Amino acid sequence: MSRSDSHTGPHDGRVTLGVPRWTLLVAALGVLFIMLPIVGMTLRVDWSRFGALVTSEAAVAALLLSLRTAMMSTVLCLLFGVPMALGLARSRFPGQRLVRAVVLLPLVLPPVVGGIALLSTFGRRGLLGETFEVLGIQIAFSTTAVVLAQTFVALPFLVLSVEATLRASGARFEAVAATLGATPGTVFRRVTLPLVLPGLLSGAVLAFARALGEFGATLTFAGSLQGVTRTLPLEIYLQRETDADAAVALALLLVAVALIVMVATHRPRGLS
Amino acid sequence: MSRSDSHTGPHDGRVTLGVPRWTLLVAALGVLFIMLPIVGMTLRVDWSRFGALVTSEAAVAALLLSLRTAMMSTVLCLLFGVPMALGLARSRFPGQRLVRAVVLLPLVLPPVVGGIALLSTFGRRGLLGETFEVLGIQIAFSTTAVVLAQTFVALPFLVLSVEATLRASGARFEAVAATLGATPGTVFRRVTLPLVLPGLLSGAVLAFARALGEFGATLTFAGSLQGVTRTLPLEIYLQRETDADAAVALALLLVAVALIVMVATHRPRGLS
Amino acid sequence: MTFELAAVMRRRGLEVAFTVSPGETVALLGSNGAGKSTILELCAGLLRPDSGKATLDGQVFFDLAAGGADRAGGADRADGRRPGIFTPPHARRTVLLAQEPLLFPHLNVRDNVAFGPRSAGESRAASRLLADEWLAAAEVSDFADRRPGMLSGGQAQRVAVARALAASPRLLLLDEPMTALDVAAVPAQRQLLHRVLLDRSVILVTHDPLDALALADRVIVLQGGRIIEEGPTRSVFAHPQAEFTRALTFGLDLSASP
Amino acid sequence: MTFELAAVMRRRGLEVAFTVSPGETVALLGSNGAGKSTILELCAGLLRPDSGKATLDGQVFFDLAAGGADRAGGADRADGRRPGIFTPPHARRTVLLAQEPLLFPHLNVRDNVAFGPRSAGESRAASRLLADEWLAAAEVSDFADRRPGMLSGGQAQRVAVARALAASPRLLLLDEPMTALDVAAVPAQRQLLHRVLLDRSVILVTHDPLDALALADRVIVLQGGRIIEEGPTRSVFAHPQAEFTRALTFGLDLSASP
Amino acid sequence: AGTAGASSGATGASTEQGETLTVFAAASLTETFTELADRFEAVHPGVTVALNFGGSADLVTQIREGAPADVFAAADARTMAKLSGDGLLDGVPVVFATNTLMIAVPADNPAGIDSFADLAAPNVDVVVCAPQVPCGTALPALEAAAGVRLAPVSEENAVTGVLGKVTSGDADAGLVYVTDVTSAGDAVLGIPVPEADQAVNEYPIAVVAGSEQALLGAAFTRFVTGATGQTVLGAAGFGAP
Ligand SMILES: Nc1ncnc2c1ncn2[C@@H]1O[C@H](COP(=O)(O)OP(=O)(O)OP(=O)(O)O)[C@@H](O)[C@H]1O
Ligand SMILES: Nc1ncnc2c1ncn2[C@@H]1O[C@H](COP(=O)(O)OP(=O)(O)OP(=O)(O)O)[C@@H](O)[C@H]1O
Ligand SMILES: [Mg+2]
Ligand SMILES: [Mg+2]
Repeated sequence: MSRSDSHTGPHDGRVTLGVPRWTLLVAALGVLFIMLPIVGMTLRVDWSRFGALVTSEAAVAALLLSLRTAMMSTVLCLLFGVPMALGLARSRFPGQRLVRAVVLLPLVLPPVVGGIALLSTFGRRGLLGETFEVLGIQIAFSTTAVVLAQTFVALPFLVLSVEATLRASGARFEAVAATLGATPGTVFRRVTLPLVLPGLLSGAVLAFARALGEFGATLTFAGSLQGVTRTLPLEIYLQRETDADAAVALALLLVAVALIVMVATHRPRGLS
Repeated sequence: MSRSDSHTGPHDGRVTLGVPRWTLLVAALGVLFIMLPIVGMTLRVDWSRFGALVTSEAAVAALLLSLRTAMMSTVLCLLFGVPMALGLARSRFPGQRLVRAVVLLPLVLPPVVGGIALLSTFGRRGLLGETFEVLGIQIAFSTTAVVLAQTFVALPFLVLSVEATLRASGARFEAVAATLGATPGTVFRRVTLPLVLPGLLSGAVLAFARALGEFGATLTFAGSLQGVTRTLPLEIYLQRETDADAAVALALLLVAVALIVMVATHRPRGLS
Repeated sequence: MTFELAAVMRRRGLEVAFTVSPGETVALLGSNGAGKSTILELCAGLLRPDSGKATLDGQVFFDLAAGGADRAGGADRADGRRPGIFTPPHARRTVLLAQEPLLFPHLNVRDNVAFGPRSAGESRAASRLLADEWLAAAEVSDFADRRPGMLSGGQAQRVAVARALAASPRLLLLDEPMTALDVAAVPAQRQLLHRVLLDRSVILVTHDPLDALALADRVIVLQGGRIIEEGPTRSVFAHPQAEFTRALTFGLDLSASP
Repeated sequence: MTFELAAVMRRRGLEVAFTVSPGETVALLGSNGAGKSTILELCAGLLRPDSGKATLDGQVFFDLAAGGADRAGGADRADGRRPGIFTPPHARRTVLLAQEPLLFPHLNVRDNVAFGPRSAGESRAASRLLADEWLAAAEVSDFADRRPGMLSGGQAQRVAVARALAASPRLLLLDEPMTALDVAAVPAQRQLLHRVLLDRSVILVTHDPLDALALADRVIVLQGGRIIEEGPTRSVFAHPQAEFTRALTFGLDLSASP
Repeated sequence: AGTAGASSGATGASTEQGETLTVFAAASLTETFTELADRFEAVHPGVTVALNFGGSADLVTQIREGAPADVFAAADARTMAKLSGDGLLDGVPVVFATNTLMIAVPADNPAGIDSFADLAAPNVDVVVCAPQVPCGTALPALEAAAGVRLAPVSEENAVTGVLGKVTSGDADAGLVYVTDVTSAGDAVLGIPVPEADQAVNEYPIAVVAGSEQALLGAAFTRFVTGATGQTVLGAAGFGAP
């Protein structure tokens, strides 16, 4: 226990329990397994060209587009995903397991296939294509398509995280709130949401990260045009065709952005 | 309430609360958004050739390889991921947030870049390449490489799900167990694990699904060699070069397999 | 505010019917597992009975016919759904103080107590003022800004009482509200409850005959999910019939008073 | 089995020192928030004091020097770490029965009670047998196969008592073990505890003077984290000094007995 | 080519019965090289040809990282040049096929395209391959030859991306190689571009440096450039070297 430990923040004299020592060793190995490749990649970067590479017009455009679309997708995921998680965790209806499985499907679809699937629905000749055409909306080749593709692949992450947290935290406090006169809406806003905040945050980070790294579905569904649909992963892929070093440099940029976003936003706290 | 509701299973007369009606509507929209593209894709399948396509030697080999490797990756993810989640959720150490962010990085790396990163570490010329070469082990371009690539991309899913559940369920029962004389190992096995089972299961399903759909990292790090490294997503990608219909048929096979696995295994239950 | 209840819940072996007059406080007595908490949860709307009917001042809380499976000649509906009315908890304006305090862990003590008024549509400021009044009444003002996790057991219990009372329910359901209170606090809390309960319909679960005597106009004694004894507190305690009631009142000498 | 405790925990305003002799039962009395539960959690190893020392029969539970920040001339270590010994809960063989039952929700009642013996290395069969004995002693054998979620409040409390006793601790820490029990059960439970406590070192928190009288050899009265009164139960109750103790024992006429 | 090394961990290892030749080939060669491998095995009993397909950048990365490749067939000269520049080739690459660009439109040709110049119309959605990838290599030359600049709505990373959007009808037209139109079958309609022969793309093949099967690799290379190879490639629409 360092001195700062015992004087600040959440350290309240409560003893940490339930972490056998061997798990820390195994955990360290796991962290190493993820960290080594990233270090290995960093060692390959040609630092003399790094600055020029990551500030090129194409790279900057791609990064901005990526950030913008990933943020919008995350918002959409939250909007739709939290109700979906609530429905799966709290209510019972026939076919629930099938619905849950369907919701998880985008996880397992290779992204390219996800893109084909999206084309078959939102494309000009897709299931809903005519509807959109009548409304004067063209989705394919637009930034909207990028957001849709990212939302499609990222949504299951949010749903699953939130659902698991909802199940683990139980419904006792919701019952108390209801007897105190809170309508279902109030219960949701003032009790359920704050209680699942840790799961919600980690789900949102997962969804954002997945959206930020999305490649296959975007390429297949939205295409690849600088400033419109060419996100950073697509730019990386393209760079790689001519200059592997440039690709690695851009990938490192992506890693850095992701790290910043995650360190800055991801602070779930327990409530026990 | 149907009659079967009130007489069977977990329905114990407790009233469902905290699910405002509008969330069900929004949730239904969300489900539709995921389901429609998959339906759309199904409509594109040329059913007359479907049987022949999915039972071709190449398809079967790819499917079996995919199932085998995804299973192994899931086991590895459980083995390393649960201790990692425990370390992140239950103990406090300096740099914890950075470690968490690093653990999540594979989520954000476009898979192709993940493949490059893995090559730069486990490849013949990578960080650890020489060590392995001395030991007579070649990892890259082998089935082992497929498993490593899948584990690399799937591990964060497991860690995050389990961590969120751990945080939501709190540490009170672990304290009780410790005072009853349970060693940290026993606490872990008999209290922590069963209590996070919902999160563990959904995390494992996430990891399995992600591994099953893994494409980019596998292609780059492991190559695409029938029976050895050409998993179903890679086979789909190749089929698409020559015959887009065949690719969709195979994708549908993947969807079916995933659905079966998920409906069969994914039953997290709350413990409240 | 007459409350009328008749409910059957087979899973818990419960079958009861009773009435609470306007402003009356009824004590539910009975051994562990007799069904006291179950009755409160049925009244609050957290449990749905197999059949029965409950109304408060004309508002129907539930009205459920017996399930078809058990009724040989009943008007069984083809789709197997039991027809009926069920009012959700929030629309009942009953408040349940459960056996555990269950304070919201993410709100501080004041906001916990203000939760009821807020849900009833009071402004944030008004709710907080109200909360502070109730916190003072329960003698826990000192902890208003703490998170519930930082309270002792008895402190949490008092906050839970304050939270229940602040919601100003039409029907108040109290499950052992004096648990975990120290001996010095009991008289004050009893007084607080007494004051509050005077003009409200209340169902109070307790294991303490003194609480029943001090607070309840009438007692209902349960055993195995049925009512075995019922009547004005003093007369039941003076001439206990059931064995449980005799054990409960043993040593209290009430035979002299009317 | 002498237990010696001296501990300071500033966050909770606690500073106490006392001893429990082998086989002795000490009752901790005091108002809500006096620090009773905190002391039990310190003994059990769930909390770490700022400084102090505790030993049971020679085994050091903790031995922590005061933090450097408060000791002007102390041997402050450069790295800011406080030196000291801290034995984790599982190695102490103390058992804490907390204010809430906290039964493991994923184990049935029997396995909850068998948890202690199992952790001590007993076989599964032997542990279950033992569990059944304790369940019978606590009069909850009927619920052995139920999940805790299906118990009433009092039933859960009894199971928690059985679980604590089944772990056969060297030092037993009981936080209001009689809460939620019905009046019919109290004498039996008191008897059970009495039998069990006879040959064990026990610290018992209670708000009921009758429990203290029936079960404790000695009482310690706390206020604001300090000991304000201490001595053999009968003599403290006969001649209470502190106001709290007077309120507690009001009506108990013990002045005649020695 | 089917079951090569199905159970062994590493690729390229000799099997007990005979030898394995590992061929890395551009994904666009999947169909033709699978057939060629079968035929090669037929005339070389005991030899198994293991095929590894991928995008050109994938294959270059893999070979650079020491993948056990014996032969490499690329989809354009530039890709091959990267490896020869690194000294990773054994000998000089040989061109074994050529390909020219063609306009692909949905079967019903909704935008009524019938010339390269039509693609420049403002309301026509054209998809092309990015100039960085082999399928886009020839486009700038074609644009120059035709004197038309395109404003594509998407610059794809692979020819499958172009074809996918044309077959789905989301794009009005795409520029792909003749062979791609052939393999896409009825789903798309090919419209020839007269200037295309001024922008020919060449497919080179070479034995990889350090290959343990250099002789067999050379034999395979000859097989591809030889009569059988040319027949198979020609049937798929490739032009002669
Ligand atoms: N999910 C459940 N929750 C609570 N009790 C249940 C449940 N399922 C079954 N029961 C049983 O229903 C009966 C009535 O329980 P209830 O909680 O109403 O008792 P109680 O009168 O409140 O007892 P106590 O004084 O111990 O709190 C008990 O026998 C209990 O075991
Ligand atoms: N995390 C915490 N948990 C419990 N008490 C805390 C915590 N933090 C601070 N406290 C304070 O420490 C003091 C001692 O609390 P403790 O729980 O030991 O009281 P107690 O004597 O057990 O009271 P009670 O009879 O109400 O259970 C109280 O004033 C309480 O508010
Ligand atoms: Mg109860
Ligand atoms: Mg306490």
